Amino acid sequence: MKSLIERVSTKYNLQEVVQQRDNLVFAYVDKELAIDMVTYMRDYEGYAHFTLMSCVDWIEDGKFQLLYLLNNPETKTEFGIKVAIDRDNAVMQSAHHLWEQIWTYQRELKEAFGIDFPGSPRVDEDFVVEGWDDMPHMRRDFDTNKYAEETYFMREGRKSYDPATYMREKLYPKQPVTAKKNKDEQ
Amino acid sequence: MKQQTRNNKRINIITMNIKDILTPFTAWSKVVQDPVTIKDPLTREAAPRYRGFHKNDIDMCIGCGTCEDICENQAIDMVPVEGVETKSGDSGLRPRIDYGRCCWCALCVDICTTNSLNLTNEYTWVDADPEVFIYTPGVDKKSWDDKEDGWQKPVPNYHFYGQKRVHMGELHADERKDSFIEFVKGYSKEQAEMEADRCVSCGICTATCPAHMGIPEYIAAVRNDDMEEGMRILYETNPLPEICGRICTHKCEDVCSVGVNGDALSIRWLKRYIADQIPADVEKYNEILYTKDIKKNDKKIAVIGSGPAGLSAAYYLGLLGYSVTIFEKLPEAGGMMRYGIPSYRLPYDQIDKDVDYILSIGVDIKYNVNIGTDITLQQLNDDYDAVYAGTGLHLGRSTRIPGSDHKNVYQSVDLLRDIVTGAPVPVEKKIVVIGGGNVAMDITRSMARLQMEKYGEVNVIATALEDEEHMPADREEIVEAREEGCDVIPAYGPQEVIIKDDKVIGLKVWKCLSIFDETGFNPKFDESDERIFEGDMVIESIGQGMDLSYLSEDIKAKMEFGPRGRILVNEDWQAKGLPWLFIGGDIIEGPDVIHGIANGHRGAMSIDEFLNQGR
Amino acid sequence: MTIYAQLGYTFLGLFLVLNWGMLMSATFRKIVARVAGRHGIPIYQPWIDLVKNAGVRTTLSHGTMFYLGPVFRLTGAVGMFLFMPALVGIGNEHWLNFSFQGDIILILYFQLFGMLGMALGAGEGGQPHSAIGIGRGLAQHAAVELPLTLGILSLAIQYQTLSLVDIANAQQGGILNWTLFTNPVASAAIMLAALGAFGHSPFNLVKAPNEIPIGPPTEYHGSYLGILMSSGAIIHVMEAALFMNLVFGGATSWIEFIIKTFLIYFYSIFVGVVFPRFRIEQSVVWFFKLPLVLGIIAILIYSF
Amino acid sequence: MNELLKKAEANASTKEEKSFVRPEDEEREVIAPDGSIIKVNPIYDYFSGEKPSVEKPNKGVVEKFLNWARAESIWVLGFGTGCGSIEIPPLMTPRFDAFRFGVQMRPTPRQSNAFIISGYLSVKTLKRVIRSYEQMPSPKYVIALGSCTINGGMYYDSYSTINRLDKYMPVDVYIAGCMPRPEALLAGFVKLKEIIKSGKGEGANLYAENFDEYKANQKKVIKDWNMPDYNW
Amino acid sequence: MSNKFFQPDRSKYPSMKDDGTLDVDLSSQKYTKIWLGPNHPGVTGNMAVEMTLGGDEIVQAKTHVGYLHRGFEKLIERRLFVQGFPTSIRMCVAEPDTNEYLIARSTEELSGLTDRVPEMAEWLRTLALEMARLQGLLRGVPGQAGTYSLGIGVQWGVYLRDLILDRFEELTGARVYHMYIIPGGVRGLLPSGFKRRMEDNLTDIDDFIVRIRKLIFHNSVFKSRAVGSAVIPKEWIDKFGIVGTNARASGVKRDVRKDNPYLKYSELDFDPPTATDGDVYSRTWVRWQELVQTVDLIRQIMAKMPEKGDIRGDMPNALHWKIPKGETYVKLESGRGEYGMYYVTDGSSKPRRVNLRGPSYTHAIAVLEKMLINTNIADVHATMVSLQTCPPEIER
Repeated sequence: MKSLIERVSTKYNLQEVVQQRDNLVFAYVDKELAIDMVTYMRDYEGYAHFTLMSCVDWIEDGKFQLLYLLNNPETKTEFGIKVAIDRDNAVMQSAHHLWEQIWTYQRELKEAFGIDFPGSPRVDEDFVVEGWDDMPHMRRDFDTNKYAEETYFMREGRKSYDPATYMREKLYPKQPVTAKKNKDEQ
Repeated sequence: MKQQTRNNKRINIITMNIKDILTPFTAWSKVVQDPVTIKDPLTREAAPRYRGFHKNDIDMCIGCGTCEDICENQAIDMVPVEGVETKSGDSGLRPRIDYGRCCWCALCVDICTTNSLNLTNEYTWVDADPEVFIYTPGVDKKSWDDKEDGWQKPVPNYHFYGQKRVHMGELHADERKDSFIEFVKGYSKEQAEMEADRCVSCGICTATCPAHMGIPEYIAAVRNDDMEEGMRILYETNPLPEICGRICTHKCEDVCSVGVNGDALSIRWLKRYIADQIPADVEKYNEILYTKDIKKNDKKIAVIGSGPAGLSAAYYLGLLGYSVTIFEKLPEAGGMMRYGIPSYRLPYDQIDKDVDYILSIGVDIKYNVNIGTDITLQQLNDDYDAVYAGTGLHLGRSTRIPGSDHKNVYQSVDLLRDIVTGAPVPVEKKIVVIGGGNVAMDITRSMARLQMEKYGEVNVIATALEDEEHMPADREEIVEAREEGCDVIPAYGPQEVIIKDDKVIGLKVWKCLSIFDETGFNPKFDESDERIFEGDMVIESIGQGMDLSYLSEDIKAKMEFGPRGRILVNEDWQAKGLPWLFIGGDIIEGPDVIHGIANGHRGAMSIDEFLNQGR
Repeated sequence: MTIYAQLGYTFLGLFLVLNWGMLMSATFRKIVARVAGRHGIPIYQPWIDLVKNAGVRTTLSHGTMFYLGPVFRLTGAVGMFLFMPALVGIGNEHWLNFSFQGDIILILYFQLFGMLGMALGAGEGGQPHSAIGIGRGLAQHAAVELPLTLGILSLAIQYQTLSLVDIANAQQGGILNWTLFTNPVASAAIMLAALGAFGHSPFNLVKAPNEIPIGPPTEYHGSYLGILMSSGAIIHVMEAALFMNLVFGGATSWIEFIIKTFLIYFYSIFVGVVFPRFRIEQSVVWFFKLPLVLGIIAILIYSF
Repeated sequence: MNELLKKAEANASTKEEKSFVRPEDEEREVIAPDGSIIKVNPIYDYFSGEKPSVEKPNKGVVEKFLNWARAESIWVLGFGTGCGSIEIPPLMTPRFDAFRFGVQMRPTPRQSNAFIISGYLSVKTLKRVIRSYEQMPSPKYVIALGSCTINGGMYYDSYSTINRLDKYMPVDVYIAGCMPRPEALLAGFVKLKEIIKSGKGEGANLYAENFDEYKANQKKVIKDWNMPDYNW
Repeated sequence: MSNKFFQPDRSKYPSMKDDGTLDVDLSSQKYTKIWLGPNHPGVTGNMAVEMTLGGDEIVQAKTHVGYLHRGFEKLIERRLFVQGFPTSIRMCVAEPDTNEYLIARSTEELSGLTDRVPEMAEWLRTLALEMARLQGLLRGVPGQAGTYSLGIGVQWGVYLRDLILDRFEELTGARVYHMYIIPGGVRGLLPSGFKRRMEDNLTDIDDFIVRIRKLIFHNSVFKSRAVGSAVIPKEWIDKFGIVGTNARASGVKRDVRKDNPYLKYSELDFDPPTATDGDVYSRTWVRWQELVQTVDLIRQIMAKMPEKGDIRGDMPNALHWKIPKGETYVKLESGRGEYGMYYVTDGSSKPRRVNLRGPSYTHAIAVLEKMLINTNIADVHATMVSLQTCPPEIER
């Protein structure tokens, strides 16, 4: 594993290489080199089994983190190739030609995160939701609770009391708060 | 069977043979077997551990709402129910469960602090009306309320929060019993975070705390390692965190919901931890607490006494912009905290740390001023807009048993004060202490230390009317006293100080059977069980009285007094009859630092209200 | 016997056959349930289902033929009964219904008639699943018909008649007179074809709920379905009666009728429970193999 | 609505062909429970092709007898809408053997009279469920399984699942549990039988009577009303 | 059974273009389109296959999922680490415990508390996972014959599965959604008498195993349907990312339990069965062997596991558990194949991203769509079941 990391690191200028377990490595690669590296890993390093393509929304950094998780059936190791792509202009080169199932992942990511993969088959078709007109539902800034409350009907007649607040109202309604007041003023 | 798997022999499937036509018919052999169907599935009992419908023992439940917090489906509401009163240690709320949300994961049962919430193994509830599926277990009667079987908290060693309190480092008894150095070491960061992690953030304690401190909030600050925020939360209700963090009577810990089935959270130590993390630097304090420049108003307040009540009142009045002057009889601030509590429990520099900050926000203090003699109360009334009196209980109370007027019979408050001021303290070889309260333990352990210094051995007997369980002193005080070599003998009532040749030689005690009856305080003794505790001096520590000498007669005449000389105040802590005089602290609530602080805070607010009435 | 008396007997017979058919199907569902290890439906369930279906309020139609489909099916069933001798032998003349010379051809025609009617009706329903089912059903029927007809032809040559009554009567007088023993090859062809005619597994792709829900009756509901159910019950008994008359010596009393039809029907269940179903082209091929060959041999034996 | 329909609509509105539409099929506005106004276009929106009509029950003994038969012959549509459907196989197999209770599965909605909503319904499934429900002949009954149908259950905050089933179709029986055991389901059938026998199982007529309200609710959540060319 | 006579020349059938569209002109009236599902008794779970038919044969198939979409991954992002596991178990109802294990293990690994999970809990987790596999196989193996309408085996199998569910109920407190494997350990010890009752059930299952072999694998009609049907060639395995029994039936021995042993699998004696043909029959046969093996494994586990022990290690307070930033991918071998979870934390008390990788994701879409082309519609259901598609794990 170590020699592999060294070999690939220099070749593809990997950043933030994290060896999570003996058989699992995650590393960032530049967006331009990603598909190249995935191909290289498949063809020359024996990472022939494509396990997973996923995405994490790092909304604070304005980035989507794409993950290509490859598996080497011989050495029984996994290599997670991560790519940071811009959140505002989320386009990524399609990899559907490498494995037969990747277009499904790309179709899902298009729907769930709004990342476009030009050229990927059926990428614009609905995948799991139908007639979705809100922002892509897996983005962090999509508030599912709010959406559900606005869209669906909740059963009425529920009200909860916070024990501490309730006891305050019941037992010592005149509790003074000075420091808070002071803090607010400043 | 196994062999077949191992060999992985592939049966020949291509040739279609007669066997392949005939073997399937073996299935027909089943036709002669009895059906395996459950005869009456509608009454079938589920497994003993099955997670069925909820039941709740509402008497055991304290309404902490932890179940609501852990529920990932927001299925649980805490609602008030009839017949359950809101009181200290019980929010009066009970969980109401929405079966339109519940997923029967039983996390609520697993985290339930009192083990009152359980699941039965009843599972059938069918109704045409969807509205009925919201119910309060234990209150709304259900057919499964009496079922025994069902999901209970798993055993062994399955907890959602730590059951064991993080051990507080202390000096060993041998190390500490000969010195007045603080023996409780305080938590380290890891320990504090671990202890804070046990909190379930229910907030039951807040109501019980006399000062209503935001306990879950500051514990959360410990968890998040945000000491400055923690400090701000502390100072919202308590301007003496260092002191309280050490000697608070922590009534909160008695009602801690974590403590119902485990060790209560060490709320006090966590408070101390927060305060300890901020260095003794008033600048820093002012910065953290945003008290650098407080807008002053033109009103002046006098505060009598710099005990917890007085300091607290002064601080909060100061925050509101009043010019506050504290008048202190003794040479240093702190009152009973400094002069009544031995420094192995509360070091003086910690008192100074809190006091210095309070003074730094613009509170003035005048030492060695004795109201009544140096300046009269009436004068204060004339010079100031209002007066706050937190004068405390500085007089010892006597048992008035035969021989108690002997010169070798002392009052604990006097001795404790002498120890602090450096006045000579008589230390005999054998000492008997009467009393089972915290002060009694303080004097017991202080005397033990002095004995250790003087004689190299400890020989103190502390005796109390109450039996072991009911002794008013904190449990750990008694334990620590014993560790240090003191003899704590509960359930004996003093009858006579035995005097021989004008010297005290011991204390005669009878076994105490009961203390209270329907008429009130009226102890019953077993005279046959008589013991004599040998001692060269006897210290009485059965309670303190107030010194009201600063009240002149005409002022006293205007005020109202209750039974046993208690000053009566209204709900705003105004003395009845004297609207400008606000009274708080031990003289109202009895000896307790946190009550004093709460009184001071509320007194300050009342003064603010009183003075702003016209506006 | 007057025509009215005959009509009376025929209707009584029809009533008996209908109820027997429903009871039989319930019994078999219970037997199959027992193989599975359970109790199965209550024995009276088919009647309740029938009443329930009659009580369904919504009636949707997709056109005249949609109405007529179940009617055709029922006509087919009743037609089979009308020309099928229920009981044969001396003293049972009044249970011969309207059978006459050459009734086998008529019965085979009615068998197909019901199916065709169903096909037309279901086709009108516009359900592609129905259409697929019809295609499969007719294909399989054609495949079944061939060995069956050859077998019957062999019997016709053997007994020199196309009258079912005559064939059945010729088998009276001992078990060894049954065609089963006198003409085993033709019997084998007929009985193998019978598997297909009953439409149980492995030849039930027509109504396979797993592959297409659920073939021709997909769109039928309520009273239509009730009619289909009752005609199904009659048809099952009649098919069994046909094979009984052809191969197993007919019946001389209702008890015998019941026992024999039951056993013949049971035979198809017995196979069906333990075998999965063929794909349609597999089942066609299957009928074109062994049963067809047997049918041809049976013809050849009696032709020369 | 797909592009073609939109185009067709646009064309239709330019010409005066709209007058050919039957009055009850004309586009109209209905008021949703939350006060908002929703446009309903029956031709595109009502899956069953037309508005269902109330079908009055018979009177007296006849209806009682029919109700008894309906209660003893519950044909359930084999549409596993959610996780609860995993408990249907045990129900129909040796252990619980619901056949004893007159319960049978039917593969097509046309032949079923009971619909088991086995838990949560995603909006995508809801659309199919409504269509199936509308295809079922009256009288029809709905059994709702588990928390999800009552008030959203585990998925109360999911953007994809509805919370209250009774807003979208009439429900006869609710069974508490997540998921309910087969025994509870059998108890549900027993309860349903009681309801049917007492003549209260008139969900189909309820649906027809309050059709506009139900449609408005359905329309609120189902954005894409274009139905693929399903045929079942 | 050779049907060469009925095998038409398929070279002129339309094929899929690169962009996924079909070279089929539907308006030419030569093709019909029918849907299999979602309301369909033959569909596994609730999904749909849109089929374009040329006669009785499929020229194009499209899998439609999302009918069971609940947005789990979004929901778990809103839940505390402990709250996640009741939600996660509902991701796939066929073998629910696998989800729990993944989420528990990911949480433990990222918070660095893996060592605190007690030995006993590890054994119990292994037992729960194997029981889950067993109950899945008891449905799955006869279920394959059930797709060809051989219902008897299914009835037996579901009954026996119910017995295993009874054991689950005893052990975990629930029939299907066990919510047993919690981050930090498990939620209960074996009740007394459990092993004996389990052994009784296993004996019944032994009998069932023999019966089902006679009923299915020595059944001429089953063979004629299953042999040579829906073949996965060996070269597809990597190309499509096929795992589990589907890969093993094609002769590629991949089993996470052996390749990357987790829990107690390294202490158990087993060898994943394989076959070579990759058709429906081989897959069913491999699964049958796995059934035998699982029964054996459960016996081994019960013999080797300690009698007593802690069930859960000391974990941070469930209400305030925070996990530092990190990511991991944890996998296990479910009955359907490699089942993994990509888990990202960001230092807060809730996970940042949870992505479940179910084998059906590949099997039910890419593989199924490819495989269905040129099959008879009668075989669609069997193909689907033989790939063990489980729609909830596709759409989550």
